[in-house]
Amino acid sequence: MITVRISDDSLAIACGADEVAAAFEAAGCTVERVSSWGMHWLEPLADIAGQGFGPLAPEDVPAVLAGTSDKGIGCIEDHPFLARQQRFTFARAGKTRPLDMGDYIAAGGWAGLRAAERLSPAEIIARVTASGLRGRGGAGFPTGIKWQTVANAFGNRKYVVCNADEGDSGTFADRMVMEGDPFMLVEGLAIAGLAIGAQKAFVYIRSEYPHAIAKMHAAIAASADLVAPFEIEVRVGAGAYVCGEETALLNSIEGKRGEVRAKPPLPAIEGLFGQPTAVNNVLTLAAVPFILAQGAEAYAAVGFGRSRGTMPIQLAGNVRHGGLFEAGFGLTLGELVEAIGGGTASGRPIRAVQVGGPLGAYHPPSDFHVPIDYESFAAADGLIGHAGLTVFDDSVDMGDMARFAMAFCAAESCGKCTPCRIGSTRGVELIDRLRAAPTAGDAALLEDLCETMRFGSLCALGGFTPYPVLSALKHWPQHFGLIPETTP
Amino acid sequence: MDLVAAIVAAHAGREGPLLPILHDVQAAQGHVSEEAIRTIAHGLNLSRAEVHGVVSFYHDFRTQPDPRPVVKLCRAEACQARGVEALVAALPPQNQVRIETVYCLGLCSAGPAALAAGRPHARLDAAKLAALVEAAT
Amino acid sequence: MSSHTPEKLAYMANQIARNLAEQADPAAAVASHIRTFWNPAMIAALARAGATGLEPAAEQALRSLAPDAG
Amino acid sequence: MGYEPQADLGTPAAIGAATVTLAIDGRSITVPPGTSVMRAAALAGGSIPRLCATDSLEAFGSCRLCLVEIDGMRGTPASCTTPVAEGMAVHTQTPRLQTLRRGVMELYISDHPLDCLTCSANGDCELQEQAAAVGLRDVRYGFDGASHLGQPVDGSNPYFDFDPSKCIACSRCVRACDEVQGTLALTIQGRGFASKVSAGLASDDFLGSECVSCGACVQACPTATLQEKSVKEIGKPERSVVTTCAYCGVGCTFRAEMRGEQLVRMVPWKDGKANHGHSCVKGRFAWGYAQHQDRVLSPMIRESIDQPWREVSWEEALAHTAAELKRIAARYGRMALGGITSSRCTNEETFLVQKLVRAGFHNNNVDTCARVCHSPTGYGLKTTFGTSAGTQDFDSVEQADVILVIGANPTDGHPVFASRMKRRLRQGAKLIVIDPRRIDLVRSPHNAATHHLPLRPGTNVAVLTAMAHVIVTEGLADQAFIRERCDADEYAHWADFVSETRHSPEFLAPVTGVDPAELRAAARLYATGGNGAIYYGLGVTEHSQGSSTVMAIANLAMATGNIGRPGVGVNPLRGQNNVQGACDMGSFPHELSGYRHVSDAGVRALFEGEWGVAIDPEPGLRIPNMLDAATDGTFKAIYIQGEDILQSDPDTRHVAAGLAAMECVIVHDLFLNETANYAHVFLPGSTFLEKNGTFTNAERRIQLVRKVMEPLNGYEDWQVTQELARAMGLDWNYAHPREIMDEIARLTPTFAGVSHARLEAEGSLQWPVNDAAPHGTPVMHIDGFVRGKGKFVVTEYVPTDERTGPRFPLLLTTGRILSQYNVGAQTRRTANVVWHEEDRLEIHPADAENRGISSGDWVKLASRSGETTLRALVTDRVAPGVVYTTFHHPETQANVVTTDYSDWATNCPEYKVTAVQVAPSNGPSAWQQDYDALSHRARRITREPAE
Repeated sequence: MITVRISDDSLAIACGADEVAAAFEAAGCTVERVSSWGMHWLEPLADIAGQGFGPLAPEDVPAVLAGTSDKGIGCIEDHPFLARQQRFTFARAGKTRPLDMGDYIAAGGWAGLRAAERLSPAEIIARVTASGLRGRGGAGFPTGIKWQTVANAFGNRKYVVCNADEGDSGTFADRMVMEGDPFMLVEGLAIAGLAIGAQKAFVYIRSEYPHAIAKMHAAIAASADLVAPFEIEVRVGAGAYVCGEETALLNSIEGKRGEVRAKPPLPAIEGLFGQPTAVNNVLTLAAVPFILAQGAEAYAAVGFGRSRGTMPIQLAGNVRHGGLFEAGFGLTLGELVEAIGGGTASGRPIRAVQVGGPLGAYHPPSDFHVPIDYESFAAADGLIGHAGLTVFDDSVDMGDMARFAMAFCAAESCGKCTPCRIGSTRGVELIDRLRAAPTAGDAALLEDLCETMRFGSLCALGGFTPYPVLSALKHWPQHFGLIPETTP
Repeated sequence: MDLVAAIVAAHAGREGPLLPILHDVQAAQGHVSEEAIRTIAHGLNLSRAEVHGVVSFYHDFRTQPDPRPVVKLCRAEACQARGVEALVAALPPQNQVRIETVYCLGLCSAGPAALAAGRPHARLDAAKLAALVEAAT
Repeated sequence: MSSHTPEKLAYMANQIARNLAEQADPAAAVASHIRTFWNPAMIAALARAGATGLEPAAEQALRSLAPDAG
Repeated sequence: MGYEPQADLGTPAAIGAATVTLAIDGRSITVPPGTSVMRAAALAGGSIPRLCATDSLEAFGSCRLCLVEIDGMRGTPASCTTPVAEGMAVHTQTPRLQTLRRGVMELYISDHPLDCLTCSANGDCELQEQAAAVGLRDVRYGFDGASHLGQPVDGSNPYFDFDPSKCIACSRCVRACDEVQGTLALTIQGRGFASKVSAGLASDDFLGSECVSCGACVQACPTATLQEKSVKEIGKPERSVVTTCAYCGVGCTFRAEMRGEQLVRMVPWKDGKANHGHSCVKGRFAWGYAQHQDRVLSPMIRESIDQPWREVSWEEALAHTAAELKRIAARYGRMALGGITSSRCTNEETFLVQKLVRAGFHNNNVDTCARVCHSPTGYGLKTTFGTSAGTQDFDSVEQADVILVIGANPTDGHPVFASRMKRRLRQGAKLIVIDPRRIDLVRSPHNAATHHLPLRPGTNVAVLTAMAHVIVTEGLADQAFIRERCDADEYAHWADFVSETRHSPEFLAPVTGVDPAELRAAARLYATGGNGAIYYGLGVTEHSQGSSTVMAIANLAMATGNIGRPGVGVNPLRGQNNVQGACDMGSFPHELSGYRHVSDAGVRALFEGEWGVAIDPEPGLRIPNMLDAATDGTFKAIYIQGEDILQSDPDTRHVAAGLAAMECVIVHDLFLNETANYAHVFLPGSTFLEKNGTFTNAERRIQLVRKVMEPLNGYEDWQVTQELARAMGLDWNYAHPREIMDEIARLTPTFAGVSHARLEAEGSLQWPVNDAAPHGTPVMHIDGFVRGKGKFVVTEYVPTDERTGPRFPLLLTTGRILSQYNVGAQTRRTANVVWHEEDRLEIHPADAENRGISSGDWVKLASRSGETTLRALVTDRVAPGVVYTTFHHPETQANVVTTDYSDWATNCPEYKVTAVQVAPSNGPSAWQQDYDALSHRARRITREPAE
């Protein structure tokens, strides 16, 4: 009897994994549904005794079983895409069945929590602080310091809130954690609860991720006894990108409009239901079990400058080898999209890479030398955000993308602050006007508007929308009609 | 007790129960009517203005019924980079399926992507999208 | 109903007496209350009508307020 | 005073001592911790542009005009949401900030109508002001883009319009409704550019929404989006006068804003100590009666009530009246005269009326409408604590942990205070409601009573004694407080009494109808939940045991140590604006001002010395006694200032009979009220807008009433009383009410330090104001009770004699509604009728079903006193067996049904318990028809040219 391992990650399913699995079963194989390795261009990827085949369609199954398929990629773990990675958070990716407790334990699961249970809250926080872990949601705030603030705050009740509202186009690492290794997130939440003295955690998941929601529900139910009396509850968003902003997310859990709150007070002091709350991103919490199990030093040993540990980088958009690439900070943008990503999927030259989601800047190839770390990208007028890299080939009109950035902001603005509420709509209109009849005055007005939004907005939605707009304007003025289009 | 009141009662005692209730009401009735808003407001001891404010904030909630099947099509940057706008432009006109724009399904390395009847679809081209819409009706 | 009649005054006195029944010295309490709040014409009218139908404490109070009462 | 908006410091004051020093644009200032940078800047004399911030609301941080730069901080934080820190260096005016602010303003104006010149807010618009302040000169976006222009105006509210095209989405209205009013009737609908203020659901308009028209949103709006219709109609005010509202006992201070002699609007005054800038639909908007065509402006007389009225000159009216009074005194004796003071009039006016009776009529036949509302409060609190007044100021509620509301409906009766109470409840204070009806406080958005004890009407004493039973027998009494502050023997006697098994909640449950477990839990909460504060209203006093209930409340407060500090106390919520004052001024027949008995020779001597006449040492007649005496033929003339006893007093037919038996009924009022149907002399009154004087609110706060416009009838009420006194031969020569107050202060120890000059200087004073308390007394009984030791009074539960039976199986209780006031004489003459155009009978669905009654049906309401008809409202707010109505409309004649039972101690009528039957009906009762005919006849006026 042949055992075939095929992912049940929603990307694999979207690419036909269920049909391929059914074909293997029909052919008499035992099929195990595991997490995804993250080599998305190969999905659906079948793993038969460590040998990989992909991307498969049901009609490829007979050839695979007959040993005649040309879709073989050899030993999966030796694949260069994987071999170059350093997997801490995604160590189990592709190897375990997401909701199989036995698989999780066998692969080292719960070791972090067991270790944390032997420590005092202060010791847990000290280890997280020592690891250099910074929030993976984009702002890069040191996690240990945030936890310490919550631990010190006075409150009748404290909360851990997992921000699983990752809605940035070009990112999917959170989704892969929740779908592929949900117990790891549960473990991270439980450790956070111990550290800050919280009784309850909420995992706020965007409604666009139904599979992640289902897996998290199941994993929480299966591990309830292991983390008790700590309680974890899934909350489902309702179609509001802005709820990825932590204070809007807290309002949403409370059952309010997802409007951004002014800070201070910080959520760490006055967060969910007015109580001290640690709001952490999925990847941040997912990194915690490793730190507790393997030690802060093991985590801190990897990285670049003040950006310690690994970063799950997501290669997306028009890229040949799209998927998840976890590595220490410090690889350059060019290495990632060209050497690792293999250039565009279309085979055309890369025109731009948007780094950090819809609020990230568009980088031309001239930025390819910039290493992936928080500080270097800030210096290059960008941000790494969630470390999603969206590749565009030379068919893209960057004027369209600048307009889209404003339109996206207008569609998702909570409407509380004026620069974002009115500015994003005016931005769309202004870019249209500029492109229809370019004038220096309107170009200057667009820059002024971006300045108003950047420094005037209440949160990053309005505040960072100028990144894609201004980067497009700066690097591709011809797409706004401001200089003549030249053919290279 | 009517259905909405029963849903409210089922969530009573939860911390911040409004969004879960709205999801359930929408799932059960296809939309959140003004009548439902009144019932929810009464049940949770909120003003109906507050509930209306919340319902109208989130794009997932509808106040008017629309029984058509839905295809959620991602039109965010990563899918744009892979040509979703051309697919949209090429879609034959139809009114049987509600094609909703969403921004990101997390399938960004394999776009264009869509979600129909709870199942994700990736690597769409014009034919696949048309087939998806056809299948949804 | 004609109301400033002795019956009404007796009713009022009895109501006071019933409400002050648990005081240490009910009769004294009733007398003091009536003395404080009633116009003398009312006391006189009640006294003229006599003590018929009065609660014991009210009757005693009336005696102390209007010693000549019938 | 010219027209000048009140200063706004942007964010609310932080509590505490000023200890944080920072520099704002180089100027050093020291403020309390928690103060915003914005407020600190304003205190330092600077001004940071802002639109979403106002100091009545918590900082919100949305408009982004108030951005500043702070040394050592990244970016440009909003000054409204950034708290000060020691040593902070703030820069509020830098080129970068100016550019940013102009950028934000450019966005605002790109979505705003360009109609400043024709806008009703022109010159009083924060957007306009701030656009100028940031130096906006050009809107480079043009005006072709998306906008909110052209949306329809919602004019459904009778008093203000909502014009969404002028909205800047600052949420100040929404936040005002949430934070200040606590109704949460408004929201932002949608999001992003589509964000829009919405009252209720998408299909609601303002009138159809949960909005209670308090005006807080209008007040908060920085543009003309929410604006008074009166401003649109009349124009921008030119001058303003700060005065005190003449509606309920809260005593809100308003700025009356005038254009010429026309009142444009009433704007709540932020420095008002009772209302702190808040208002309700009555005080804020329902002032139209002051200039209503029904006002009677000429004096009128007639020989008998079947004649039409004859307009006469003031001279003739006063001479005629004085002659009649003298004639009656001569013929029937001095005891045949009496007077009633008004709780709506000023202290000074009230004082003069009682002085006229005592010094001019030579008897003590003076009473006041407090007789029928809060006389038991005076008796009960004087007996137990030594002072006939509530113990706290309103601010005290902010420190209460457990609030016990009994027999009061603050959201309708005392809405501005209710908003503060609700805010405290939203902060986490617990609430106990003892009321037969499920009043709004029991459950309304964001607050809910921890315990609601829906008792059977008339069983207050039993419920409170049962609570005392629980507290004493479970050892929850505050022994240290009792030992130190109260009379030990009396406590022991009381404790034994309440501990008797017959007072246990379980034993009394069949009587009270209250679940014993719930009652025990409520008692425990009150006794152990921290600061416990009791608020009560007429549902306590208007019973045959009203005085006992007040004392039972006082007993509970003393037993639990809830007296003598902020956050606790016994707080009567007074009905009318000057009930407290009318009582203070010596309006009761047994006592002189300051609650001193007429039998006290020393006190009399003081007055006799001042007034030069002998004071009768015997108590006079109370209102019901006067009416009784009238029917008996011994009482013949009455001067009634500002009260409509025919409509407001119980057992209407008895009141009518008493009035009809008199030879000279003098009504001094704004309108030909119901009592005037039986009057022989009508003296036109003046409104609170037309006079100077003072009102004293429920927290003993004396506040100035300032003349806003000249009296339409030519005289302030105190002048009319003075002229009547002079016509009777008294030598009165007050030139201004301040001289009357000086006399009050000379004669009344608790008012010794009160004068108009001090009130002008200090805004308000809470009595006692004297050498012992030179700045007044916000909280009483701090170091000891006024009477010395607190007195526990045994309160035997004596059931009312009003009993249900086969003929009258239901219990009727009465109350009021938010939009209407008392007998409705004022509010019925305003647009407030849109909210309550008639009184309805609330009846439980089960009782309605049994009788075949649906909402809207006409029903006959009958008691042993009489019957009337009105329309039904079927609702489970009332318990089975209980029906409820308001008494704001004379057509309803609700008091035809109420009985002559009254409080044993004070004769305060038992409005709250009447055994009734309800049956379907086709139309008005015989009494209503007869009365309607009489009323029509009695109001005829023959107009002859005066003089």
